[in-house]
Amino acid sequence: MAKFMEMAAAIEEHVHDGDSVAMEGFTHLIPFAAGHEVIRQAKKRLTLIRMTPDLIYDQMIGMGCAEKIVFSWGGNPGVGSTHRLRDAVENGWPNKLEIEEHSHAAMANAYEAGAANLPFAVLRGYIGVDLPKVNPKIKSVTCPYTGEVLATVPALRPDVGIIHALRADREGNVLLEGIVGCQKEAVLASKRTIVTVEEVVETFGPRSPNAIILPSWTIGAIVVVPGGSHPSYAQGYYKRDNSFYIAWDKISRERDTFLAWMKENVLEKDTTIFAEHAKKLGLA
Amino acid sequence: MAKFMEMAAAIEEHVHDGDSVAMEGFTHLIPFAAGHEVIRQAKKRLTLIRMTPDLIYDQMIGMGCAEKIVFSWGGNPGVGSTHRLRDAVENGWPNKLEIEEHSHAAMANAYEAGAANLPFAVLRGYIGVDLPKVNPKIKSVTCPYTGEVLATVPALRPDVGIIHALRADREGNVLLEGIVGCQKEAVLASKRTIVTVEEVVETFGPRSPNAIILPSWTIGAIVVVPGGSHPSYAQGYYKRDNSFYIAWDKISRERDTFLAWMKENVLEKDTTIFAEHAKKLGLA
Amino acid sequence: MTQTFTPNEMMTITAARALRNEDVCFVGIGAPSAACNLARLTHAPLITLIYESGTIGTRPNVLPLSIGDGELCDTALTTVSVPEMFRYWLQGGRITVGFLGGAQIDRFANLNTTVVGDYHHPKVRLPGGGGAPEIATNCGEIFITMAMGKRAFVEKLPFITSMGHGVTGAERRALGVKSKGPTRLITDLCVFEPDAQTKEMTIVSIHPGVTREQIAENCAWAPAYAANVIETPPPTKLELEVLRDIQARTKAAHAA
Amino acid sequence: MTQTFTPNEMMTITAARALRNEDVCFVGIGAPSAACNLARLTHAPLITLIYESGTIGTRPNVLPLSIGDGELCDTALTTVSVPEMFRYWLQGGRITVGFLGGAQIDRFANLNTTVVGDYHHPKVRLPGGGGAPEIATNCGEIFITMAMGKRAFVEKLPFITSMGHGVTGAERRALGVKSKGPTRLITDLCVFEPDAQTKEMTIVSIHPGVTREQIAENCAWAPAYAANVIETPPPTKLELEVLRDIQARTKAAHAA
Repeated sequence: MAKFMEMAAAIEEHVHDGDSVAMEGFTHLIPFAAGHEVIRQAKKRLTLIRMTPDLIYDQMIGMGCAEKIVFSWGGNPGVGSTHRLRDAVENGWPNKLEIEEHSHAAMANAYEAGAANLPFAVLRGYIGVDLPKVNPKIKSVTCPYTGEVLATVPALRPDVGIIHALRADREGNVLLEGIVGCQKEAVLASKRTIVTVEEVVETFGPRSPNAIILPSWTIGAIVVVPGGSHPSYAQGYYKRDNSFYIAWDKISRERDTFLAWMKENVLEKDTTIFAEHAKKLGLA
Repeated sequence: MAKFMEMAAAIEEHVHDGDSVAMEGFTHLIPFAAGHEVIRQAKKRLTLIRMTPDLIYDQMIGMGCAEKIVFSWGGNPGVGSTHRLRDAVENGWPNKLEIEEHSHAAMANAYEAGAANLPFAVLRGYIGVDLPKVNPKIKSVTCPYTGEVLATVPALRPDVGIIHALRADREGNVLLEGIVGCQKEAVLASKRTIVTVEEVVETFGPRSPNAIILPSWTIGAIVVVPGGSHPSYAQGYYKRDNSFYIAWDKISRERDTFLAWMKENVLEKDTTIFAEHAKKLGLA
Repeated sequence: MTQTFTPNEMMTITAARALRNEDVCFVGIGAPSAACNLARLTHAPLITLIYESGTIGTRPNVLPLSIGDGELCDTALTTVSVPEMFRYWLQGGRITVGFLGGAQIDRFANLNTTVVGDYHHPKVRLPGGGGAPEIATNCGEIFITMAMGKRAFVEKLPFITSMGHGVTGAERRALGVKSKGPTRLITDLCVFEPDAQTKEMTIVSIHPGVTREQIAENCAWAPAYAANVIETPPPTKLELEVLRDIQARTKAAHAA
Repeated sequence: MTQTFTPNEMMTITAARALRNEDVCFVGIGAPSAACNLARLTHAPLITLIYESGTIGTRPNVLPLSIGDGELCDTALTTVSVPEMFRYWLQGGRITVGFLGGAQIDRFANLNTTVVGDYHHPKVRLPGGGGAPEIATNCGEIFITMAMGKRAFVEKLPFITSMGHGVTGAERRALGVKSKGPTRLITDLCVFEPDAQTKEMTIVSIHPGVTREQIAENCAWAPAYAANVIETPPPTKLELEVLRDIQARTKAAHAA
């Protein structure tokens, strides 16, 4: 059964130094508030798993939380580079960063296989490209019926899965909607889970019979954080802060400006600032 | 793009003697009206694919449409036997019936693999049981990472997929809701497709952003048949006719009573009777 | 106070008692469905019931006739596709108890629901396995409920549809299966549990008024008895009332 | 009537023209997104646009900054999960046109968006492949849009992120890939199509006012020309208006 917790306690209980952590959300519902708490608690040597590292892992990498990253597209979407990720890979700052790189299709299949309790995923992919030459985890199987050789990747089974969702009900069931990425799979594939939500409601009320709901008993901790995915967004609550994504390019380009921003906006703040962001970007 | 058609024309165009046909719907939304039209057109030598043959295939088998059945549970749910299926398997009446038998998990995975354009599916299944001894299609692969041996089944890629859905919009997009079984997978795995629907609406209107919708360009023909899944049901339109499922046991037990019922209720009727059934079982 | 009850009611009520609030239960149709919903309506209101049609956390007011009646979807927390149900939920290892029945069972609780006679030339063609082969290995443990009889409780199965403890009792471990398999077999006469060593299903409790002779007459092998066999506590007034109530509602609904 | 336009506008408009009403298009961010939506708002109103974030049949009023802006979901026919998008829709073989860009391209339209320099000790670490490796082989055909320049149009790629026609032009067939691969490369100066025999990308059309010298200066290899090279028709008034209009709306929306 999911336990309603405060952010600091949830991260303390579920995220340990050296863990593999998947903080998912495909552009939508990225769990920034949880990421900031991981930074404040100065977690170390994490293996950070995410299809798109996005700003959340750029920040965590720049603050020295990560020793390895598993990813499939590492840029600032529509803007350019994730400079802290680049600085770590190109120059080893603030520490050397090991990378395990996949395609989107392979990562998505690897989460899917993890959720399905399979040891590996099969895909028609990685054909004629160089990634298998530099990532020894990409292997193959032969179809027992047709003889076709298909690519495989190991299932993802993170120690901790963290997502942001729209709302929980009093029983701790959690509802997602909109661009749902591979969040459900990330939760179901992980050993421990934290879900941050915009709000708690008495019941979900009238809804599609096929609404995407994670039952309470699939979740470890629920943390209520209005605005918890800013500068990403929460469908029906507030918009993506595209201007911040654009601004991040300048903030993150140099180590000094990055560190100053993190000090002022993360280290010296707490989870409550997210509600303020959300208010500014709230839907009419 | 989906083409709106009359039932007779749709079956004539898309279902040919000797085809493999998947008419899916897991208890809910079973495409009975389409099945009856296949019987009226006296299609022959079909390979009938369905997780649960249910009454629809019991009727088609008894009327001599099938030469093979691919299935995972062949009974009258909650009632007992599908007598026509049994008579074909046990006594070869009205003709010999080849069977290819799977578990539900394997069939569901085989549709899923078909929809995903993979040649086979992998599952943790068929452990310690006798089905692999009598079904040579069940094979195995070895996980390239852990060495674990897992079961495989070939992907299902039917010639024709036929489902019943709730409604289509004017553009020919189709919406499903409720117990959706493996209908989406069956459509996406099939070479040609027919979807029967309860009604056509101008637009779907307000709905979950993740509503289960098959775009028009994934569908061959759409046929409007109110009540088209009776005695199965359509969520929000009419209820499952459980009393008919119970009555079928007696109707189908003997060849005579079966043939008399089929003559009166299928051969001498047309698609319009389904609307009458639905009216009787309609929701308040 | 004399409370009369049928063997079938005793079976369903005993099965219901084995379920707990914290269970996530994969429910089959028939006696399992009645037992699971009885548990939910009596001592285990928070139990999670899942039907293979995709309905998760369902709370039917009437017992479904089929595994996919609309009632199951109407009262569920959510409904997922069947491929998802078998991949993420069953194979995903999220089910604590799988509830099975069958046409035939052997002393190691292997089940047959496929054929009587030769598979290719069957004497009786049964419905087949459905979800059972994977329920049997992917759930934390398995409860089985079946009425006894010499044609049902057989020395050797003509076909193993789903594995219990295997043909010798050692197969689960040998095949690398980590789940427990059948931990309870609840019949209309008594309750079996696997012996800790041999895994043979062993009688641990006998229903009120039932004799060992009766059991012997309804079992094709000589069943083992535990050192301490107790009498199954009879149905309580509440259990009987709730069960009869839901069965009456069900009958009325399906006859409509 | 003199209509002025930038090379970038010419590129986007030319790319848009290649799209048809009946296409199902897997759209990347940037120039591909602008081209696809321009097509939708001009000559191909029925085109189906799919973004890898899961949005199917989307009709954004403003160009998204990211591949998953809310605008895409709000205006979509439906939105599926990312595993489903890659399994059922892309790998499922349902996409007619995949639209790619990249940091570097070679004469066989292989693309690099991974690294400049050695993979393990990169000079420049680029974002990586994302959806591209599987888009390149699973879509019916591929359109590529990129601005020319000697650092982008290179003799030899340091890393093949997604396959075009392979390093010799014969690899698709050799690897059993049945889709067509890059059939059109639309740049700010000209349009390439693969030679029917060699599969080398060959210039078939030059944008108005552009010279062969200019093209040579912006390509690290000596590009092949088709027997009949035409002049690309200049943007129409409508095309330019619609493009500028959506770009103005987009800029206003993202700056807010």
